[in-house]
Amino acid sequence: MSAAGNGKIPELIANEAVTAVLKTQWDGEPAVRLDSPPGAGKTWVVERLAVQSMELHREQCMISTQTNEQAFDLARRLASGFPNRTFHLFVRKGLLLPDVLNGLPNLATIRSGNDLPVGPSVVISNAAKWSWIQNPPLFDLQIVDEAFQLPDYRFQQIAGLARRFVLVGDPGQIPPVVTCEIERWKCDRAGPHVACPKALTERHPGVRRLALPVSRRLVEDTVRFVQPAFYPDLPFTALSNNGGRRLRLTTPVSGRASADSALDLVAKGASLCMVELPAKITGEVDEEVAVTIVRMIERLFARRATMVEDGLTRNLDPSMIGIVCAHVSQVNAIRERLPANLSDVFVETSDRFQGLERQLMFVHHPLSGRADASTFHLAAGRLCVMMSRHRVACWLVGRTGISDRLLRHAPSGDRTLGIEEDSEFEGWRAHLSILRKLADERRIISVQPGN
Amino acid sequence: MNSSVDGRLARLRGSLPVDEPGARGFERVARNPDCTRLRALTIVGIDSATAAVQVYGEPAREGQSPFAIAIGNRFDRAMAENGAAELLELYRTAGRLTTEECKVVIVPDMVPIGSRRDLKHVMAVRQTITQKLLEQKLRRDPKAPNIIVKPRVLVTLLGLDHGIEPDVLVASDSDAFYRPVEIKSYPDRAGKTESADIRSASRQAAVGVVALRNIACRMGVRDVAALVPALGDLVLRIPGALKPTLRPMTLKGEVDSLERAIQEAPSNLEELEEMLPAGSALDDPLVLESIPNSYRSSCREYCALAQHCKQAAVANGDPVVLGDVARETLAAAGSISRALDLARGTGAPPRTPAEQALAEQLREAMNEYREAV
Amino acid sequence: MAGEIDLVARLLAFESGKALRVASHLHVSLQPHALVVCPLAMAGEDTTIHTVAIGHVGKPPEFRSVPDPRFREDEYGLFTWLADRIVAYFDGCRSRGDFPQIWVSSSPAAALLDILADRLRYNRDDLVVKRFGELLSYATERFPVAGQQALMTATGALRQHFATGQQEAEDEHLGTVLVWIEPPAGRNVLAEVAATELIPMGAKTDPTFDRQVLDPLVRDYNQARRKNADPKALARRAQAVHDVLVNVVRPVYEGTQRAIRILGRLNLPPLPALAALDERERDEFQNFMQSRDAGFHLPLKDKPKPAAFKLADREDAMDNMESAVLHEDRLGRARARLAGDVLRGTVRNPRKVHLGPWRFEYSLEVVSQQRVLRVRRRDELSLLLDTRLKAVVTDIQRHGRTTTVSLRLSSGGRAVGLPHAGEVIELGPGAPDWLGIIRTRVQMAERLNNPPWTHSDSGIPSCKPQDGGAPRDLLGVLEGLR
Amino acid sequence: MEHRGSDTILSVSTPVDKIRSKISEVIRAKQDALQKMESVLSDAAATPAALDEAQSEVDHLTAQWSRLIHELRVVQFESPERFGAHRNRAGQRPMREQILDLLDELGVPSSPRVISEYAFACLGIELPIARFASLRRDEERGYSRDSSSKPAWVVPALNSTGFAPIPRLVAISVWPIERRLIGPRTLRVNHLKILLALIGRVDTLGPDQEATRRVLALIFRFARSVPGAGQGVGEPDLGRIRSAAEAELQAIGPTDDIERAQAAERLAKLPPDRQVWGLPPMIKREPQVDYKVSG
Repeated sequence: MSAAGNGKIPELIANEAVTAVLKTQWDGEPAVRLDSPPGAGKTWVVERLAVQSMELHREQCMISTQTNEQAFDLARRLASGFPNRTFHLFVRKGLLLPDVLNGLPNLATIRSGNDLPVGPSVVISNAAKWSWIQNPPLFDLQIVDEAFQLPDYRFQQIAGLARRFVLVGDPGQIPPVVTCEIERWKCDRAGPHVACPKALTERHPGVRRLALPVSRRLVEDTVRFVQPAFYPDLPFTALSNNGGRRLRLTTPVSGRASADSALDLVAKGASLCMVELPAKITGEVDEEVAVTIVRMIERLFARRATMVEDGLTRNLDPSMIGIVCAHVSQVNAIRERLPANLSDVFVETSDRFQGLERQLMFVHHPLSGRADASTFHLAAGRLCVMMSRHRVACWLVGRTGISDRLLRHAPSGDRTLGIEEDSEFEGWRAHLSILRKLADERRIISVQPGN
Repeated sequence: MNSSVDGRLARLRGSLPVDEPGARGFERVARNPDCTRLRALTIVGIDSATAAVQVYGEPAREGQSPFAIAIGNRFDRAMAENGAAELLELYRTAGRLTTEECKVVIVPDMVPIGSRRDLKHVMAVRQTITQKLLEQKLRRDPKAPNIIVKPRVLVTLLGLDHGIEPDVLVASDSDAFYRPVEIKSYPDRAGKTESADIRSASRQAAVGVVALRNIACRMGVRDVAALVPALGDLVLRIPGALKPTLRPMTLKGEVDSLERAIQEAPSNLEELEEMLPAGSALDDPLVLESIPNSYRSSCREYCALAQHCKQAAVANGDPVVLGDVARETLAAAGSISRALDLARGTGAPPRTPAEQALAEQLREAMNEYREAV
Repeated sequence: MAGEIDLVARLLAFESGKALRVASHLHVSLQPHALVVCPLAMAGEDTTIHTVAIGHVGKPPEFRSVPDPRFREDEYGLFTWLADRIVAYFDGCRSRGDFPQIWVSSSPAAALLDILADRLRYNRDDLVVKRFGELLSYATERFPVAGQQALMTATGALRQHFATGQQEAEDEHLGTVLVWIEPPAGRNVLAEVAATELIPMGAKTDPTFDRQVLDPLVRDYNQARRKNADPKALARRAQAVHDVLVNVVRPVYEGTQRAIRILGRLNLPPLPALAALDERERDEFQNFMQSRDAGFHLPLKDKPKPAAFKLADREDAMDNMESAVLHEDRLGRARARLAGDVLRGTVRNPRKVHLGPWRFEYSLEVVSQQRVLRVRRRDELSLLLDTRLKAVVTDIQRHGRTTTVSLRLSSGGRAVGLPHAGEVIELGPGAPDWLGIIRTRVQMAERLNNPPWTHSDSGIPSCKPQDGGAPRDLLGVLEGLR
Repeated sequence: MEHRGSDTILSVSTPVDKIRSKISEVIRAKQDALQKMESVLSDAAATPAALDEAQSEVDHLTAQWSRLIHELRVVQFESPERFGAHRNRAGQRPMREQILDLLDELGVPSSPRVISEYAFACLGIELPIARFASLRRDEERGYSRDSSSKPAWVVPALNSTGFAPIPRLVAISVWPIERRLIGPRTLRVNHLKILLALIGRVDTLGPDQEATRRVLALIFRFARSVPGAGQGVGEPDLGRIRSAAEAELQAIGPTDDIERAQAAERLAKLPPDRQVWGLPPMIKREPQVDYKVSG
């Protein structure tokens, strides 16, 4: 059993951390910033905070998410997890709800601000909707989910709705997207464009900061790669050790197709490996990478793979597989080649993959086939999202020559006066540490585009 | 090893004199790693401006306006005047130095250029004085100065010693070692400051960090990275006044790329010698032209050969003439004329799948463009 | 893949040696009474104007320079001279209820005006200069906002309409862009561009010119002034400096005027959104002048509340400008189609299901051959032809190159009616909502009138613990509530 | 931005015929520059640089030519005025004496710029800084020829560690040793002492308003870096500046005095000439170690 730090088993450490977070509400902390690594059960904590606030403290609690999907997902988990407690989902008129929500008796949908529940209650909605509320009541607690994707000027518009706050989010992911010119606030570490937890801690250093030390999703082997590269100052371990989750390939392989050796590597217990095609500069759209990914998935089904997860064995199903890319054009190139029977495979860009997870993941490496590495492709957050979505295994697919493209890279990114973070360098360091570790542990398999 | 390298470098320089690059020239070694030509010139000790004029016969263009030089000198002098009073005030208001930490040494005052016979001697004396002061600090002697103006430190690149003169070195009594300060007379306009100015100032400060690490290593310090972290201060000017502003900067990216360039230099020298016919030197245009370059749109910012490389790129239709995005997207086609053939479907049919995809993409864009205009 | 159209346009421009038009409509509103300002600063002296050429569109320029801008009195003389013209122009526009428009050659010139405005508006010893700084601040504060019409750069405006055969960075030099747009007959355009690049068109004089010609003349003037030679000699030396500088700034002024003429001669239909943009600019100008009369301060650093308002304004302006170009400019539409923001395809089995009295559910499928599609489940798209019709994507199926998108109408079913099978339609983001920002500002004002503690520098409020301690096994208790 | 013109005073003392000969020279130079231009144009193999070179040469000479014409007109029409400002004002006493008096007033080793600013502020005398370098060499030569020929010499201050001379800080040879020594903190201590000397000097200026204004301006500039001097808030008063300067001096002065006293003892052991002119710094050859990148 992989003991962490003080020798306790990860399950215990995880529960202790969650209890500590829940206890802050008993001390009445005005604001708590909870940094959580990928798959550490952020939503699990949000659920308990909400139920504790409603049931134990008899308070009015509001939850703000970034998008409607996240609000629906949270509402479904709360309503199905606590069948005999009522929860409220606050959405705009005419918004079509997914049918899975209509079947939940204890989930009430509110369409306008003045029929908000009075007395102890939990109301879920997205941040934009909350900011348009008319003459709102003063809630006792506001929980902000995926807080690192909320820019500070939007949080400011909903911060007046509650007395206390808990900001929960993953610091390693993609920062909030602000498209307009921000030259007026670039040097302000608590500027309106900054992620709200960072701005809050910058403005009030005294705010209570906690972290979830255990990732429920990632296996030990992946954490060994992801933690040093993306979370150098947020140490965490994996809940389940390598044995707990495995991919098994029942039928042996007839011919020796090299793509299969990558599948065998995972079957032997590796959770992260890279498939490299011959070096070539291809710009954004790379047909051969798309073809290789689709063929590997077909090989998985041809060899009748099964999934072992915490003692439960299931046959591999297309809905268990996800493919993430940096650009929409790459997503379309892959979708174009996916056969009809694999249409349930979820193919998306990294921005859209935030907050989701799949058993198996295929990653179109953002630097594959590029002539030079720009700040966009080097962004550590993008690669972190791509490499932390899988519960069992993840294959990086790209062209050879990425690491020496990195070694020949001169930092040309823009610097800001007085701001420490140099996102281009952090990204460059993360990319290089991942590739070096993969190479050191012989996790890189070169493949010919033909097979 | 040192003398043989000097000989090889001198042979490669041919008739051209060695230029003392200083921080501004030295950081060019890490600027465009793919450009072997610029790297060769910097390693061998020739400035790109000298190469442009002496080798390619281009009119000398690189020069600063006398007014800019005047304001730069006046600002430098204002910072060093009266025992660096302005700098002391700046670091006191920033809380970096206390009233007691006011120990200042101004190296140029001790060895002014005019007072000695020749420049080489003056530089050697300044180097010795700086060496003594740094040793004093390493011994944690309480009398070690907090501010050293215009010290002179050596950076060895391929055994060739380049004299680097950081504007100022600053350290409080509790600091383990000094931190380089880059004084620039650019106006400090916070978010609106020219990003090209910040980039070049940070790079020059990074050369200061590398120089300090180099001299610490010579003084027997084992873990130089811990002693001299990749940090530097930028002192810029309040717009419209001679008053300074202090901007501490982390320089991890810049220092790292510089150190990598230094590390690869010996292997680069071997490559260079293998690439060139025996006995040839860089002062001959044909030889320099034979060394591959890699022209980018940012070359204009720091390299005097940019104009020449652009003409060469135009001559053989290199897509980079239309910008970096074009270079990457049209990489499969290789040249502008080939890209146009693919777009129009004229010329040889696409040979590789990549060309096929690019042809389709360009044809689609061409039709949309024709329709819409 | 972003920018394919521009890439192809640049390829064709490079081949033909002439810039190509990349806009079907005029994207900038050319105010007939606009003011062209071409300032030149002394190298290194960032907040000075050595010489300036100023004049209305189509009019000859007035020149004014100071022998040495480092002397405060001469410099303030020039600022006052400039202030008279700017104040007169701004007041004229205000009385007509119109908005002023200032044209400069390129972004370095705009940056020079910006640094001057940021400093002069706080001037304490000369009210006219202070007023000049304040009025200039209107143009420079509007400059970063998308779709603004207050401070226009000739290079920026030309780049919105033309693609040249050179790098993006080289388009910053107005001279080279003009050469690409109107190449001299029979001359190699690249040689012409290389020669033009030497003539300064930004906001600074050429270093070699400084060293050989300007510096000696300025030095003579200073020397004469120090020996307080008689006024005649001083004036003669000042005139020498003035003549030399005028030859430098005149081509910049003429280049800017020529750029405006070129845009005018295109006689492209104006972008329909320009009417709304002008309206927005008029409101902004009136508000700006009213707050100046009321004496409100123009801060350099923003507190969280004003910063929130400004960022919300800029985001709204950016979104509206992008959707305006997509809806109203054919090339903008083509770009969006290639990038996959617009879905274009043929309609298949449109259905109209009767749910109840007066309530129908409309649904349809669109079959598209587009290579790249950015549309996703739950996205809301509107019909570009008639944006009243809105539909939500319910499912996307892709087989090879054909993608089948099933949609359900969320509004406009009755008003616009269901498109019939086989028809080719285009769906994309909604039309620009020019009045949305007013509702946003009202709502934000209401939400932010007393700033929460998280965004003010009052300290962190004290903890108010719950009465009664937490149960020992908190997680167990919560499990029990299931 | 306040600016007092450039520093070096160009003393123009060329009578009319001198300018005329210069103009003819320029005309001849221009003629052969034009010939060179023509030859460059005619031969096809000339590189663009050569053409540019010739062109800029012609420009340069034309600019010079027009300037000299200006000069000629100015000199002809104006009454001949004796240029060379610094000579008519400081005419009566040689510069050396004046510097000795000023150093006595300042009381501490000072840089040429400070002495020149002090002289201009208090006495309205212009002492060009360029002259200090030649003065320094004359003093050294004079002393080595016959050290007793003058009562006091202008000598460089000495660094307290190693006793290397600091040419840009001048002192008087007759001063006691510790007063001519510069320890680590001495630059700051001297700066404060000069500030206090200036404040003391204000009320001795009497009715001369112009001098008072100049001295006050100098005081405010010197006081900028003194904590608590209260710059920029309302009308700064000398009392607060004096007490602030004294407070800082109080904090760092004693340690500086002790350091200089200890160094003075060591210097006293050296022969008298070295006590005045210090020891030239040794050049150390450090070992050649190639720099290995850490980590």
